[in-house]
Amino acid sequence: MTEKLRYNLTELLACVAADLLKDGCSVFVGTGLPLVAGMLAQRTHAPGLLIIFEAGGIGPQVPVLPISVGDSRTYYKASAASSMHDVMSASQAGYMDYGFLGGAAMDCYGNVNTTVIGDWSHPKVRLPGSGGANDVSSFCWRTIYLMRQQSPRTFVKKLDFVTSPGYLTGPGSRERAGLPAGNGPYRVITQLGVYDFHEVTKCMRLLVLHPGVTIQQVKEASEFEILIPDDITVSPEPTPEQLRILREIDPRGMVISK
Amino acid sequence: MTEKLRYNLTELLACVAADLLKDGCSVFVGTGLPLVAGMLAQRTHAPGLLIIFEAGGIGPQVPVLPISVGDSRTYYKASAASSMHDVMSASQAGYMDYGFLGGAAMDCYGNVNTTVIGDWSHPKVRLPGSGGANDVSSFCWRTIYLMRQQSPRTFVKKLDFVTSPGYLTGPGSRERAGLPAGNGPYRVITQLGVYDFHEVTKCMRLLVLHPGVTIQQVKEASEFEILIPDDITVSPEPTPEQLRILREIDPRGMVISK
Amino acid sequence: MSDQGEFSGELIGWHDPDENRQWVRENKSRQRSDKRTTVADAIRKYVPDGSLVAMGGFGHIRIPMALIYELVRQRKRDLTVIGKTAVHDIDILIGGGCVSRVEVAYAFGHELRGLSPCGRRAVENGQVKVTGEISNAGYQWRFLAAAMGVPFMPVRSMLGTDTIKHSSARVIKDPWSGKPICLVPACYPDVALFHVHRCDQYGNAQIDGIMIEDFELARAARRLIITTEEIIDHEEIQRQPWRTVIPFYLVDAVIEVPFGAHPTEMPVTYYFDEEHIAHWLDVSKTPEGTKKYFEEYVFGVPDFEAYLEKVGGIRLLTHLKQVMKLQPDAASSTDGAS
Amino acid sequence: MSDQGEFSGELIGWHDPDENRQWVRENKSRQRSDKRTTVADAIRKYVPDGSLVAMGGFGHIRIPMALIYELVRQRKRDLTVIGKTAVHDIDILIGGGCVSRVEVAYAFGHELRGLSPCGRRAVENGQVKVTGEISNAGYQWRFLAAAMGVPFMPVRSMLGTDTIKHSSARVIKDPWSGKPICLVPACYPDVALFHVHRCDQYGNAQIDGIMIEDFELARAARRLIITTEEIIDHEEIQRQPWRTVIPFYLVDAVIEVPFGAHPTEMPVTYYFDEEHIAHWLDVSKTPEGTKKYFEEYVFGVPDFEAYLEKVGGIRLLTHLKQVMKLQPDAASSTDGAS
Repeated sequence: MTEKLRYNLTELLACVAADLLKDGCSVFVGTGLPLVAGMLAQRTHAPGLLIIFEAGGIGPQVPVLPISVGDSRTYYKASAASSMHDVMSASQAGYMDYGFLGGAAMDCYGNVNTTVIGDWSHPKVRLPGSGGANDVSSFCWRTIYLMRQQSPRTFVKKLDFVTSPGYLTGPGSRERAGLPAGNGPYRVITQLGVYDFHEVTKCMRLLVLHPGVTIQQVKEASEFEILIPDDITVSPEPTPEQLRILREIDPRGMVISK
Repeated sequence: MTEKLRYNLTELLACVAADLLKDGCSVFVGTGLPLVAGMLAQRTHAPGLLIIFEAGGIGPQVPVLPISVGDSRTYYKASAASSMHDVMSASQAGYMDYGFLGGAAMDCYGNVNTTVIGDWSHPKVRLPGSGGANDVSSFCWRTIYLMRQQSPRTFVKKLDFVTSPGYLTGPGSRERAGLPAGNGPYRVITQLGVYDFHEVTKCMRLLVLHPGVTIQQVKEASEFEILIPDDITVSPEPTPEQLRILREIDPRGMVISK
Repeated sequence: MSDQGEFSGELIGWHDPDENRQWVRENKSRQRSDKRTTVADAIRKYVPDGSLVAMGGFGHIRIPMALIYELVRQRKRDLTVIGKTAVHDIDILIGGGCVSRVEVAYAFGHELRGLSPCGRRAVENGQVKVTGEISNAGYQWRFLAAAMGVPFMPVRSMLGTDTIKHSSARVIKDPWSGKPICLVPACYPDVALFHVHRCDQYGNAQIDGIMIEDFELARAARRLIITTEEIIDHEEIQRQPWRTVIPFYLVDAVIEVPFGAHPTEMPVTYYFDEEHIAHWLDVSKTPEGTKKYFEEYVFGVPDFEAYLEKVGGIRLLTHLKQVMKLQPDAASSTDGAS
Repeated sequence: MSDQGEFSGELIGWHDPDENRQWVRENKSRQRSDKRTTVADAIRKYVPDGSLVAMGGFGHIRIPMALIYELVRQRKRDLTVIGKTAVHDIDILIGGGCVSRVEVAYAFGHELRGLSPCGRRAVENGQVKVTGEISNAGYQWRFLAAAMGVPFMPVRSMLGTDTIKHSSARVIKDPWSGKPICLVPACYPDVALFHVHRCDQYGNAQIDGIMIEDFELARAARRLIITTEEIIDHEEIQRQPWRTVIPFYLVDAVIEVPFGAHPTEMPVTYYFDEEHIAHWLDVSKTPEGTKKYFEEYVFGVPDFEAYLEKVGGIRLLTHLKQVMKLQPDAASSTDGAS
């Protein structure tokens, strides 16, 4: 990417993610890049975005990037500082429009593994587990995934462990399992582009390429076959205004410098 | 009763009820006579009695008799002013030693009706219903009933409606129904005396007669047969000290003048 | 009890959790917007005839009386009322002819003040139908289930009684203990009416004193109308966000109504108007007296402010504040015995 | 999933509700007594080896570190830890050799700060066994069920995933909607460790900021040890009893420990000690470094006060208070990047 000098990948991903968030909607975020994206949206096109944190922060005016999901900054000048019970209940009851998650590995239905690499009882690598991720992907209307390292090892045919539900085994399987109806993975953002899921087959589909990325790169960076439609668009590059705001949000570059 | 001039029936019942409450225990009360008894116990032999109200008042220093279960006085100088969810949860979880209830009618197993007189769908008299009574008699370890009008119409063979559980249909039936194990009606206090329930048969049994009351009166005032053991004691009369405190608790005689 | 552990009470206010999620998605705004309106407009907009209505507070405590009187004034009809220790509110609504059905945990009574003449009259002569019975804990946990977006809540009371037989609960076998357990179905009122101590223009509300069932009920109701003693700046909410018990996205309408709970008590703010409550209990003994009460205090006045003037104005209201502040002593000289 | 809708996760912390009621009746005093004691005595008395332990707070927020370090100092062994976003607490306990088992909603990670070297090492080399998986909401609702004294809580997450397959949850058919629903079993920790802003000598406690899971957890735990920034007079509790989130009868021990959450954050009071957390994450990369950390900060000091002196004393603690008070600006000049 010839723009390397003007912005880095994280900044691009933050801007792409922020553009997905509509004004007047609610978004369930953790810390890190998802929150950066939410704060960016709030300071640009979505001032009415309602940001909600798992540990109880509801509608804060987040001053600068919190380090933890329970950090005081997650309810700085907030409408409410409540509880996990309250926030999870509101999510389960249908109040949460967007959920924002990361993941170590994903399959073609948007199922995600954040628990183990290898065998569960004798893991090669033990990851933190679900945390609130399973709940977010079960409850929120539209779950957005940020995975900055798309490769055949992270976009896999079969996950070692399904921590959080995507479309499980395909159309209707969420509902058959008893999960809330009519929701699920909405977008997946990686270092290469943006994906959605086919209306009927619920399989991952390329939607947008980042500047300078080729369809070939996308295909090579996945073990499963990604649907490639004819009309692919290209992500807009971060504007100087967006970049300025990102540095305001994360002055120490905890997230965006990575 | 030759003592008529020195104390009235309500004062006697309040003192009898108060004597049942051990120090250091918790008691779930409504307003009225049960609360008067609790306050009296607290100001005499049970200063450490924990008084708890359905609407959320926990451990108040009740100044004078509240009119309502939610009255601000139910959490005046309290340890906590919480919620019905909190109080009912604590009760269901086993924290409540005594529950204090009234009732329109009772059967020999201590089941109580506070819902309807006559047929449920076409009631002769519609009463308020369970309120928290069913919960109190289900959750508290020992439920004490105050019924000031024992008669063949209030101590009946068959209730028009079982609003709150006593021993239901007899030994083991509470547990079979799924109610918490090992609790149930503890004492019944009427204008004639005090009753408990037989360890094995769970049928009502005379325990104490009020001053001047005869066993014959007790028998005549019940449609079902009350077990009469050989050793019956007599309730102690209210002491001047108790009477003084009662007037302090209920200066306007809202309850004790009745 | 049927083989499915079913009982005969009518199922009131339950929705499939997915259906309710969809309703929430389409009807509850997550936009922090100014929700100030008038009592008349809020009732007109959010309480159509036939609604399932629940009131915040408990007994004679923190009852949204300005909204209650407005329901009578607008001659709302065929309401189903959630009888969760519904005392003065439901009594006024029944007297006003607004109510056709009640699900009863506690109704038709006034606690220490005795039974409700007009409520009992209505149910005994068939004007008001009781759809089913439940306990206070059972009802409040129906709200908890709705607030959580789950279809039911397990409860260990009501079992073995006629209360459960006339309820919409079910009994299943607990898979862990193997013991029978009662499940109460979620209950989503069409609308809940609250009176709070203070909230901002968006609806972020603070309540002093006991919460009663209001944390759960505010989250269970599809629509939520809030009257408040005082509308405060959003900045005050932001200063102690942990004091917010009702976040704005639950709230549909906000109206500033000082003394909006009269004649009931507003915790730590003003005490009951015992005389007015006694007056109602007296006149409501007859249909004529009831009719006259409404002519005088509802139809005879344009709004709640005029009602407050009529019942005693500033002098009375100041007194009720003093009674509350000066309790226990001042209170004991004016309480229940009147 | 078996026909009974069972899964393979071990059932941790569940009791038959009647058995737990009996335990509460016999072991939880309803007497309002002075519960002040020392950190050492409280841990000695209420946390035997092999206990099921849960910590209040979340991640690096309001973690009862004085109690955590004391568990290490007393060389507690074979603890099962409730991994409800257990981050710094469980990391220290694993590093200190106190932990043999964890039920995991979130563990072995430090959120933005990365993965936990010593936690991962322990589970990957088999020193610590994972008994089962669950989600954060699932765990917190297990506490809600216990707090309510019911055997389970219905939940609509985890369904269809390997998380539920490795959990102790079950799936039944909701009798109303006919849809499958997850039931999570009640969880009663043997003991919960909390750090709060203020409480009285009886244990009536107030917490500022978010409550996280602590309302439910305080009521679910059989024993509850509370350290507090400050012990206040009972009269202060009585002045605003609605600020009490933990009533005294839940509490077994109270210890005043200023800065008792260091190096984690005490909401609105003092901020993270980012340098110390970074130091731990660095030295815990090796068993030797881990060992040295404990020699220096736990075994090398008599108590938590001496630890506070060692990590920086008044100067540092004052700074952390300023960082919190002066946020966002001051904070942004000292946060995560260190």
